[in-house]
Amino acid sequence: MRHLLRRCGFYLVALWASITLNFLIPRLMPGDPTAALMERFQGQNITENTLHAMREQFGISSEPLGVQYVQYLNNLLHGDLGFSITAYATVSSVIAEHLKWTLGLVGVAAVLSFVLGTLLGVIVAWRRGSLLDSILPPALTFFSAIPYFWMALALLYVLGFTLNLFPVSGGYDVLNQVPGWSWDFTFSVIQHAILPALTIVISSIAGWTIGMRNAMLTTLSEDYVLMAQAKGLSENRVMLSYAARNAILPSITGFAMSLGFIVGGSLLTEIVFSYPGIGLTLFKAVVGLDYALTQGIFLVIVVAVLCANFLSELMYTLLDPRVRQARG
Amino acid sequence: MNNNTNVLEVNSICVDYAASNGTVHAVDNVSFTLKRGEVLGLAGESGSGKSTLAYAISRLLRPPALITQGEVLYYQRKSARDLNSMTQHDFKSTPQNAAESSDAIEPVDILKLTQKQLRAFRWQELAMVFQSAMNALNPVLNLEVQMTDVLKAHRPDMSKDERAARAKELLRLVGIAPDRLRSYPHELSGGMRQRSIIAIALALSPEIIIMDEPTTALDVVVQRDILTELLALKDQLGFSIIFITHDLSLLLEIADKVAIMYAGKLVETASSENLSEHALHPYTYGLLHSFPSLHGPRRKMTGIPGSPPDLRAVPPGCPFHPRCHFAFSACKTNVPTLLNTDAQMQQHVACHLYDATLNPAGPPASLAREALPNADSYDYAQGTAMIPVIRKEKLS
Amino acid sequence: MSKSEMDGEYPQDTAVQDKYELLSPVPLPHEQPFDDGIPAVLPVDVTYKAIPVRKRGLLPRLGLWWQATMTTLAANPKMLTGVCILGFFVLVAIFGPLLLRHDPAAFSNDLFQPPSSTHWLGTTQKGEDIFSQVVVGTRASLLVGFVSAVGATALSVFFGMITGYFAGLVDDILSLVMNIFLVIPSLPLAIVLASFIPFKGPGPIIIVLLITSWAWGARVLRSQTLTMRSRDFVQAARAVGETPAHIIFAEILPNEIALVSASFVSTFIYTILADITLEFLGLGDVSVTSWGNILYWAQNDQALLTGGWWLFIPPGLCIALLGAGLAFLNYGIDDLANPRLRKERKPRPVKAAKKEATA
Amino acid sequence: MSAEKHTNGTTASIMNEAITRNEPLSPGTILLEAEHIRKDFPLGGFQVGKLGAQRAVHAVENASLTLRAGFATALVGESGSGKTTVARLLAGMYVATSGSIRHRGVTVRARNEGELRAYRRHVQLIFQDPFASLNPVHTVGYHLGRPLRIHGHIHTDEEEHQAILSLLRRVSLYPPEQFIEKFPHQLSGGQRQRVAIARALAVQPEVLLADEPVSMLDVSIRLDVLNLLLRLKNEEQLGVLFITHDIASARYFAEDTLVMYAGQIVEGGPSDEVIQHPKHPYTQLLLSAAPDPDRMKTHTQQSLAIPTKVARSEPPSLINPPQGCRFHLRCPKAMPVCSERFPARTDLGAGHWTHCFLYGDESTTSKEVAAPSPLQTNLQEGA
Repeated sequence: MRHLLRRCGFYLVALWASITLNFLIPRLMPGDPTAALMERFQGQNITENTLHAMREQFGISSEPLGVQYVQYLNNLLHGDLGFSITAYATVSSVIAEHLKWTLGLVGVAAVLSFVLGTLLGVIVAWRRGSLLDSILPPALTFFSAIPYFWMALALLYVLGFTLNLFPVSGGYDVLNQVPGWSWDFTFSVIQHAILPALTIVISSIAGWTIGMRNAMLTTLSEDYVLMAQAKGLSENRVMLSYAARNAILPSITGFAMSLGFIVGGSLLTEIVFSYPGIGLTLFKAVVGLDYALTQGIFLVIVVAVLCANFLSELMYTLLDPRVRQARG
Repeated sequence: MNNNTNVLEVNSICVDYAASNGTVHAVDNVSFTLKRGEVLGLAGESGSGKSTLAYAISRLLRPPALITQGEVLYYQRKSARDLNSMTQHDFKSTPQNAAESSDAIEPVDILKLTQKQLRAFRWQELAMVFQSAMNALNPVLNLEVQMTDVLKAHRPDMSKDERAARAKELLRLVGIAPDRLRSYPHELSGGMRQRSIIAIALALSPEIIIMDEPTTALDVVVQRDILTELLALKDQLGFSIIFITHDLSLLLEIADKVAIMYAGKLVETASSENLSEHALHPYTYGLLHSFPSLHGPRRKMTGIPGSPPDLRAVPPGCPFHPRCHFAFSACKTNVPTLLNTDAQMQQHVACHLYDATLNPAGPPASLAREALPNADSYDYAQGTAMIPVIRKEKLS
Repeated sequence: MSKSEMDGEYPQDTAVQDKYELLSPVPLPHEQPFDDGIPAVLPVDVTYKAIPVRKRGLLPRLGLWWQATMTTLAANPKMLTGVCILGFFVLVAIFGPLLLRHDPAAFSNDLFQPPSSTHWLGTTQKGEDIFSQVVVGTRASLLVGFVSAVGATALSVFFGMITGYFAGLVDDILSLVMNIFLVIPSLPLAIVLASFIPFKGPGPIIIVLLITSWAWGARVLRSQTLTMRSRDFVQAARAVGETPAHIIFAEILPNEIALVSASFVSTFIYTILADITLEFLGLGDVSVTSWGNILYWAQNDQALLTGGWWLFIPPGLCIALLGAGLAFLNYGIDDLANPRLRKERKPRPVKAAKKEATA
Repeated sequence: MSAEKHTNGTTASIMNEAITRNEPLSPGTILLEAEHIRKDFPLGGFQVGKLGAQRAVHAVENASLTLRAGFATALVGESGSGKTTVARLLAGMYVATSGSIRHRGVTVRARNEGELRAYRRHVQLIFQDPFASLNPVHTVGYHLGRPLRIHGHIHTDEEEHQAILSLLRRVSLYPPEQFIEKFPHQLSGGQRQRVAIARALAVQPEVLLADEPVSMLDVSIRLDVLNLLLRLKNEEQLGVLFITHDIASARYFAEDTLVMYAGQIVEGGPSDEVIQHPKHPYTQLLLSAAPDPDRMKTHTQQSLAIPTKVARSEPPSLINPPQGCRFHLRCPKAMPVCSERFPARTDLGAGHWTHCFLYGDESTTSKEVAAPSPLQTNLQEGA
């Protein structure tokens, strides 16, 4: 238990650090971001009120830094992330609207890619030297080197645009469907999610497969695997309970490390497919110089990644008795 | 128990490793037999092929290691086996075999078993105890799982409770409190880990247990404890042991018969009494004099000059000749084979010194002499009554 | 048992000056010299593996190094693939722009043309030649990625080794910072940072990439240094009186070369992809010709939805090819550093033998 | 700094064929003394709610030993008994928690790198595993050249070359020219250990601390390396601490033997005395457990009951060691007093001594020793 408490502590510190980083970025940058905004929204619907709120948020304020920091934390505690000028709504409401799309898409795709990739890795390592083993890893390596957004563009062009198998943009069929719990709507959502999910899976699966393959090869030369074979256990038992069961541990640590990359890639995927998630919103905010929204989204992403990391550590603790007890 | 029947017969087995720069003969034409209830010691330095030989017998070698020739005959005991294990999981699929009720024992070549037969054969008839107990236990499964999965695989008709009961019984047998059943390997001390591996090895009451340096990593006191108990269990359960180690002095104490390996070849086999009293091969002789003695006058010892050869560049002729004080011209060209020096003593040696055609003068006098000093200067009555001398089963 | 007695009894250990690792034949233990007619022959003609004496001087050494590199590459197809691909792109980056027929920035009348003999990879909506753009863009993309990767690797070597070797408060604080940077997703952070920097161009992008990419390598190196620190050869170096700086950089670092290279290559992959991604999002200087900006303009002009696949494929394939080359290089390094992954691995039983007998 | 004072004789070394000390030490000179040294390793991490009592590994307790020129002292014990820690304390790699180390009568204080280096000029460590103690990326020449340079024994490349050659000859690596450019992986185990010994010699020390120098080597080449160390000890009058788990090789190698159990030195004296007439129950246990081919002949059928207390028990954890004599949990002759405090040293004559209440204790009366206590008999029966 002590181990988990310590990790909890670490994640709280990491959370605090990213909040502080978020607070500091606009304040440490040279120049006045609002000036750029004023230029851009000259004479448009920007009231003195909004401007003031914005200045406050970016630290263009006469208050000392410490006071600003306390105010910032206080606002955060109340869920106040500021006001979005592009969406013309509070940042929290904008995020609330789009977060579910991303969580659904990225969550499913990342888990799918982890499971599939790890399984492939197990099989490839077990059938070492087979045709599969000599073809799959290099092929996957090639795919993994392709940036997400380009993979998205390619899939979109081939499967969506040319072959017309899948819809090429959006989260659901905006023209014909009303959001709600209907079969048609659900089907439409799934149909729209397939291409982006495929992009994420293809781009991220190689890491898991190759990582798991290497971990398996290391484990396979361990004495306990040899002993399991000497015990006359069935192949599946040796492969899964002895080899894979140990080899998966580094993969789970790797999951935490790679999640940041997957999330980053997913943002790009959303942009290409105009998927109504956080990524597209972030892109719009960046292009529209909507600093409040940019920051808010960044914070949400960080929190989500930290949570996922913590979950994967929990899982690791469950799977590895040495961590569970020795330091628990 | 019929002590004089063979349980295992290894006939001219060869193991090669395919390396990028040529083939390595890790085990070269090795033959020996193992009798029921016997402890056969296999001694050699690193690279002598003793472990490879053990893995070859149990067919655990992986590529690029390859058994290029030979046979490993296993003589199955018919009467003593409990029926339910034999009928359902007989690794021999030949039907007439099961029907046969005579006492005639028909050997099975382990190297010819199919994968399925092999799985049934393993652990049921031949179990292994690996060198490092830390590495041989799966770190993420507890003892119970690792003990019962072997029962599950070989005795599917056993119920869950029976399996757990059997596991507890086995732990008790090797001297571990049964409440450690749920422990994970990292929670056990080195000695307990090795004991639990022995417990797993005993799970199906195998005929043969191969032990690959089972106590090298342990301290002498713990090592002595475990070996004492192991030999007691051997007497009680009647299995045979192939004991692999580099520690010849330990082997002489516990083994009935000792085989010495050098550079993949068997250079001498003898009963341990014969070996310690008159080692024939110069290498064996040198090994015996590489262990300082605990008592008697202190003597200058020199060991064996040089070091064991690289298996990729084994010297021609007798592989030991560059280090051998007695080498003569034939040793550089002719590869010696095992000679039976004395039918009665059952001592075999692969050395040209004992080949009357090559060396008509006969073996050097110094080699034939009693090699070890007498132990009379040691006062056993004083202070050494805490640990028993390991009992050796005499060859009848 | 007194000392003088022992002295009398113990002759010196003896040695012969021949070319073998072989001590002279000594009388067998506590026996008189052996004489029963058989000559004790010393096998002078046995050839052990001859180890060539290393040549002195720069050129012969370079020659040996080159030979060793070639042998390594020949034995390691993954690495060979990686080196070839990387070498190709480096050559294009250096010499490519000199050999072009078209100015990459020049507009022409051939608007939005698919690939043809005049324009090998087609043209943009403004009539720019895409082949020229891709070739010229190689230099910018490679340079930004390379500079950031070198910087980030230098940072991670420095922080990783310092924190790994010296325990204590400095290590605690630095590793905490390192771990925090590890869990904060780097690409979103890079996007946010780049969007807040008021001026655009390669400089800010390099800084952003440096900030977001040093921690990974530092952590790997730290944990490796941590285990190295307790290794016997490091302890032995301390025992003969080496200074910490010498130990870190002359004893430990050379042992981590594989790890540093692997870390550099991974960082290089990250920085190139991140650079292109940031440019694709329009966060770079869009007037520079680079792979990312080609894609940015293509996306900006809705090229794909009008069927202009030739705008996307070339830069994308280049990126994928380069990335795959680097990944292969990395797997190759991994194979070298981790013998268990090698194809010709000896199975467990002979491991001890190999350790002893390696020549 | 104390060590500096005493180096004047040896620092100004003159190069000659074989690097030798200017003034040979007279045999028997006391070189290094450790008195009541103790080492606790605090366990890392925050110890929340431990009320200040830092948990620690109590690796060595109250260890005293003396190393003399031309003599070897063996330190025998199981793995984890703290014998390596003693060597590293003496080598200046760890700082003792308490107790003192004296080099030629002057207390050693290594407060900084410079002082430590000055001390290490006199005391060198040989590591157990020659596969690990040489840096795989450096040549033999580099390994030997560095200490020569650091300690100012050489000044030119030519001097370095000659000095390295002479070192290689001293450790019987022939022909030395062939070894200079070799990398560790091109050498066999025995050759590596010789290089490691040569590296220690390059510093020109007076004391060698050999930490299981042969236990990782192949059986047949162990004696070669052991004999090399013996020769160096005798020819150059080095003081040697020989650490081993094999009590037979202790007898072979060393004039004196100390037996260590769980961080405490329990018995010591001339090797033959200790080994032929062991007094401490632990020494007796160790001796009876040591492999001994001779026993086969003399005691073929003899079987003695093993007290279950000894069997199936293993050395205690050093994080929370038992109070008093740490062996009392496994000792068949344990008395109540054994768990209270560690017995003082009892001299048994002929330089043989032990820490055991069975043979008296300065502060206990001798009647406790005379007859076995009722408890003791109970224990044996209960077992």
